[in-house]
Amino acid sequence: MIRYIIKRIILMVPAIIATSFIIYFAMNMTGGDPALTLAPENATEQQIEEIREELGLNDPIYVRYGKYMLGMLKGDLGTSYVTKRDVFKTFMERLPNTIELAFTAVLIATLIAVPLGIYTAIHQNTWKDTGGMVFALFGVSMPNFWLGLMLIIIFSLNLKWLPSGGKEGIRSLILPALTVGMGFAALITRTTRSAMLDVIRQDYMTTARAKGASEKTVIFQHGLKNALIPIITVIGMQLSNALTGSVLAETVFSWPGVGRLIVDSISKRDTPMVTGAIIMSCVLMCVVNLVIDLIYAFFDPRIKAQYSRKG
Amino acid sequence: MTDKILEVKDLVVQYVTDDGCVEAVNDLSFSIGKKKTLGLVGETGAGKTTTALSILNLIPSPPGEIKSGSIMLDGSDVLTMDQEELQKMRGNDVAMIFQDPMTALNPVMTIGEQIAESIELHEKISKKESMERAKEMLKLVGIAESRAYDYPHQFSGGMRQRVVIAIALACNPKLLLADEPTTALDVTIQAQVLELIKKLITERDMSMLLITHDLGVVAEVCDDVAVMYAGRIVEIGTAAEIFNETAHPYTEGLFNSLPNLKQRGEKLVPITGMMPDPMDLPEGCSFAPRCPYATEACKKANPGLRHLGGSHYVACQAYERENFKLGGEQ
Amino acid sequence: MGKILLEVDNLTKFFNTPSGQLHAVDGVSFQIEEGKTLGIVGESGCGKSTTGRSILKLIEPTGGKIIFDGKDITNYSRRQMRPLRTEMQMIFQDPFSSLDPRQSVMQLISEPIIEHKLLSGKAEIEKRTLELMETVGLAKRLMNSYPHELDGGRRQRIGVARALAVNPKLIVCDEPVSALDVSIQAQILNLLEDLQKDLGLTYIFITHDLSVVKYFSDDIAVMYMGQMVEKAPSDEIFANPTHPYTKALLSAIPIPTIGKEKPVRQLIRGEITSPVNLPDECRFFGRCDVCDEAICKKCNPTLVEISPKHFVACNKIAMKE
Amino acid sequence: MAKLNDNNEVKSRSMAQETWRRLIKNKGAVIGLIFLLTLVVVSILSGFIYDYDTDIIALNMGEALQAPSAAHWFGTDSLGRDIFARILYGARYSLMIGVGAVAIGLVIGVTLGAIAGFYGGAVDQIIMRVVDVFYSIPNIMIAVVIVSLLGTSTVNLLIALCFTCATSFTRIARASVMTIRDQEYVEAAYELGLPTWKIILKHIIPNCLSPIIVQVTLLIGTTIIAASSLSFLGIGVPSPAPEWGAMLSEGRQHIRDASYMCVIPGIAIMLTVLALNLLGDGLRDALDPKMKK
Repeated sequence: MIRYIIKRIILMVPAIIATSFIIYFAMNMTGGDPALTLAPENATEQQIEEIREELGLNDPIYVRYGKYMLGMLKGDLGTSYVTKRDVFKTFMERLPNTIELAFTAVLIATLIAVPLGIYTAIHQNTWKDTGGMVFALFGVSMPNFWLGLMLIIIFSLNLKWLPSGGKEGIRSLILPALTVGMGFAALITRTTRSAMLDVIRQDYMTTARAKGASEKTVIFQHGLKNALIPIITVIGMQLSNALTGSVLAETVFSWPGVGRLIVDSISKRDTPMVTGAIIMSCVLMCVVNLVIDLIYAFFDPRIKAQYSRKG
Repeated sequence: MTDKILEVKDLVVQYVTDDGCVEAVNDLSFSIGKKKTLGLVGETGAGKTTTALSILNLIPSPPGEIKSGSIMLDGSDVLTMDQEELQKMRGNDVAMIFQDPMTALNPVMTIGEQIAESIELHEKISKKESMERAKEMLKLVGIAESRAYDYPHQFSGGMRQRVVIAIALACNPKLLLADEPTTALDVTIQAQVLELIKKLITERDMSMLLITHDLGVVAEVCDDVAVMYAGRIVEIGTAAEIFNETAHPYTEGLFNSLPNLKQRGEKLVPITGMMPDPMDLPEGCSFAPRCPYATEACKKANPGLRHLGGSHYVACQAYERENFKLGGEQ
Repeated sequence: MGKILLEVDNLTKFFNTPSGQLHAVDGVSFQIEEGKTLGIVGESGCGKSTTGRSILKLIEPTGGKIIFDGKDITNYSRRQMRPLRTEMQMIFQDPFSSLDPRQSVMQLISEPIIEHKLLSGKAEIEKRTLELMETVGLAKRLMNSYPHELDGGRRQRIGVARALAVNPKLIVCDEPVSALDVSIQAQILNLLEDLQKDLGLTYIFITHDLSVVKYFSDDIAVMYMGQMVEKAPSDEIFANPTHPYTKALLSAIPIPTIGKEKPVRQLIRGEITSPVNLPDECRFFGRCDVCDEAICKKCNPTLVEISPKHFVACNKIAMKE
Repeated sequence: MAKLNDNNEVKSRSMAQETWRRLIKNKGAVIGLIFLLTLVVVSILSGFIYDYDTDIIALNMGEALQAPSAAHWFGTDSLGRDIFARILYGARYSLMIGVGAVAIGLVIGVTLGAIAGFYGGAVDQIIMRVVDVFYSIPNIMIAVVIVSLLGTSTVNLLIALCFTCATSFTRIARASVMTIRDQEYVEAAYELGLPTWKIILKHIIPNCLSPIIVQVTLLIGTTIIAASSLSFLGIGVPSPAPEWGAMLSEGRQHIRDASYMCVIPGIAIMLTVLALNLLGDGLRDALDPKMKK
């Protein structure tokens, strides 16, 4: 098992190198000449050339990529063209906000969705099921940013209960977290329901009932435990999505997270910032995916056995 | 007190779906004596598994529904029990062995836990004690105690079926329902498992309802036999009566279809046609359309069980005719 | 002695698995005369299906020779095999998965005729299809039905009709009745027997059910872990089972009689393991009651003729001879 | 099963007919289907009713920011344009981008997925590793990056969106081809002597269609949301086109004084996607073999 984890971590290296390579090239090939962007309006050819030299733009691109990767090992992702600040530091400043939002949203979603999914599955084809599914259906059909706008209209403009944006204390977290969480909740509900429905039809459920186990034990002990893998998968995917930044919710609520950092930097053509932030997000996502894969092993002995064999 | 452990009377079970109503079990009556084994024989769709699940009151509902009838288990009616009584009964008084050992075990629990769960549910003992008991059960069915901490995927089909048996027998039930316990297994493994079941129920003075399509297995294990066709019992009696004085045309057809009784070169005599659609059973006797002895009368009314002597009953109108004998009249 | 239609010599098929090389079929040899039936019997995982599929070149054999009707087809490519498909056909085990659910009965049965251009013209093809449906006992009105509307027995009849459509000489039947109910089984077995008589077909009948083979086969070969352990004419093998595995297999079948004397059951212990990374010992060694550790653990026995046409692969018996 | 009795007249239904019969029994799916058909008709008709230059984008500052009334059912926006007309006219953008991106993604994805699933081995490994990388990155992020690299235009938006559709179809097509490939009827086709290409076209692809059809419906919905999200961020369909997401973005500026500008386009998006999801769920149930007995 431990060998498997080490192997997976080692395997992450080429994956990160490949992704960062693609991103670095894409960004630097299409971003236009940054020297022109950076130079003052009335700069001479000489000055522009100096800036190029200073930024190392005259080296061939693979040399620049090599230097960039070496820098990355030291936590140096370059300097923003716009703010002149260290990219890595900026990213790390924004990251806690994104993590805060992501975890709160996923937590809200899970707390609502998993019980609801189980409940609808148990009451399949009754009005309770239909009600739950209509909720989930609206949830997945609604554009997330629109839900955010609606929440602002209701709770901050009309009722004036909560702030409509920014980040000041716990109260400003509620609306963004609800917005992101509701979209997730809909998806998790649907996944939980269909996973539970698959499991409910299994023979071992009848075995458990035939033993004399109560319906509660049957559903939770035998049912849920077997349905967990797809549920964990979807929760994990939502979490890794949220960690790369819920761009839209962050925009709607002016939440100073990673997602907005990327979108803002794109619109300002801040190539080092965009490249750095996206590469860091990918690293983060790799780590989250690894953690989820390891959680699988915790719940399913078959997957654990598989890992041990591969390890 | 009677000497019967189980008495099923006039049981009717239906499955109601969008496409129509399936009459899975119709007016079913039979009983099992203490320490006796009854074989319930029939082909796919005859209603055998539904019968077994009804005894545990475990018909999946919806779509299934027990319409009427009574199932007396050692004097109390399973169909009127409340949830708590049912849970107390299941696994403790009546236990079940399922057909497919590959799917009957929970893949994310160790087999030790699964056996112990059964014991914990019915006896007030600690987790540790129940695990010890589970290990004893494993030894009893021929699996090393050390494997109690393994998961189902680490076992072969035959071994898993042994685990299923261990779960069923963990609380010393009075009645064992075995639903095609050896069908999914290879012949040599089938023989091992069958011997094991036979040995254990004799040792523990248990009764058994053995559901199978294999007349060979019935001959090996059962004291009494009931033959089912399209949700009804068409013939019931002691094994000797059914095998040696076969009375129902369907039972006769089953025997004639078996290749292993025949010498080379002799032709099999299959039953013509096929099982009727359970959603659209023919009027009168369900077997009439396939029956070589059927007359117009058979297509009108459903035959009741007729006593032939001993404990032998048959549901066939042909016996209204004088001197009717299978194979003889035609 | 009739003409030899198929000769299989030392056929092997190995699969590479994560845990090592799997000897699915390991040195199997036999011959079949035209118009006869060879039954191949064994439990799951013994390599009987792999043998059948290798003969039809659905699986590329690892080694050995397959000679069909005088031609060595061992190294035939898929393209070279194509014309031969009209001479050798297969009936599959599962009538639920072996028919394309999107084709009607008519399309299913006419597909081989159209593919091999055996007939041209819509009317001709339809006529032949209806003829085939009648041969296998499918009512004409089912022509436009789809497999999901039919029961197992009828589906298997479609499978038989498809195989017959090209007028083959050899049909490999891979457990053709094991998915069916007893009464339907008998219908299909009778159909296959009649067809053999009428059309002079040669069958390889693969099954786990000894009782079916006894009824059907001229010769029987018993397989265990990729190898043949016993091979003899049908009557001989039932009268004189010699290999300990054959004996156990025979006695394991529950006999549906009451009150009549039955042979004492010989249970064998343990279970079949998968033939991966095998040492050079008798493959039945771990489960055998009559084995002799000194010999059986050292040498994997080969088939020895103990009486005319009766071959057994057992060290103990070979020693006695 | 065993529905046919020898004495009964036979009424045969192909799988497609059977699916259709089950689908029209599903109320939600029927509602979704009707809504979508109406929407298609509306988006075609709106082209004849309204003139793009005069009715849709022409400024009319005199009537700016009027709340919904009899004259302007959905009110007017900050530039005095009738929101009702813009919503009807805007349906074509969402539909065309949704259908277009999914169609291109479908062709690319199914081809790649079928190759990966059918041949397996190294080809499969390479295709799937690449797809996995893109699949693990949130769709919206991929689209944001692509659009920002290529520049903002409707065509680039389409490219960005079909990219994520393609990865999703590749995964689904691969999985179902792998299942179908191992079915006995495919082996039976080989054994009949059919060449490989014929087997893929005649037996494998038609049997893989169910999950793909379901995915098409659901993905059109997801893509419509993604398209409007990008327009909302200002990198989708360029202004002044009446794309629903872009209208929402404009509405956001007036969330305090004209909240209907925020509410209405969102409802339009939601209903369209809801209809697609209802249809998709209905199709899934109708095609699900578990529903059959």
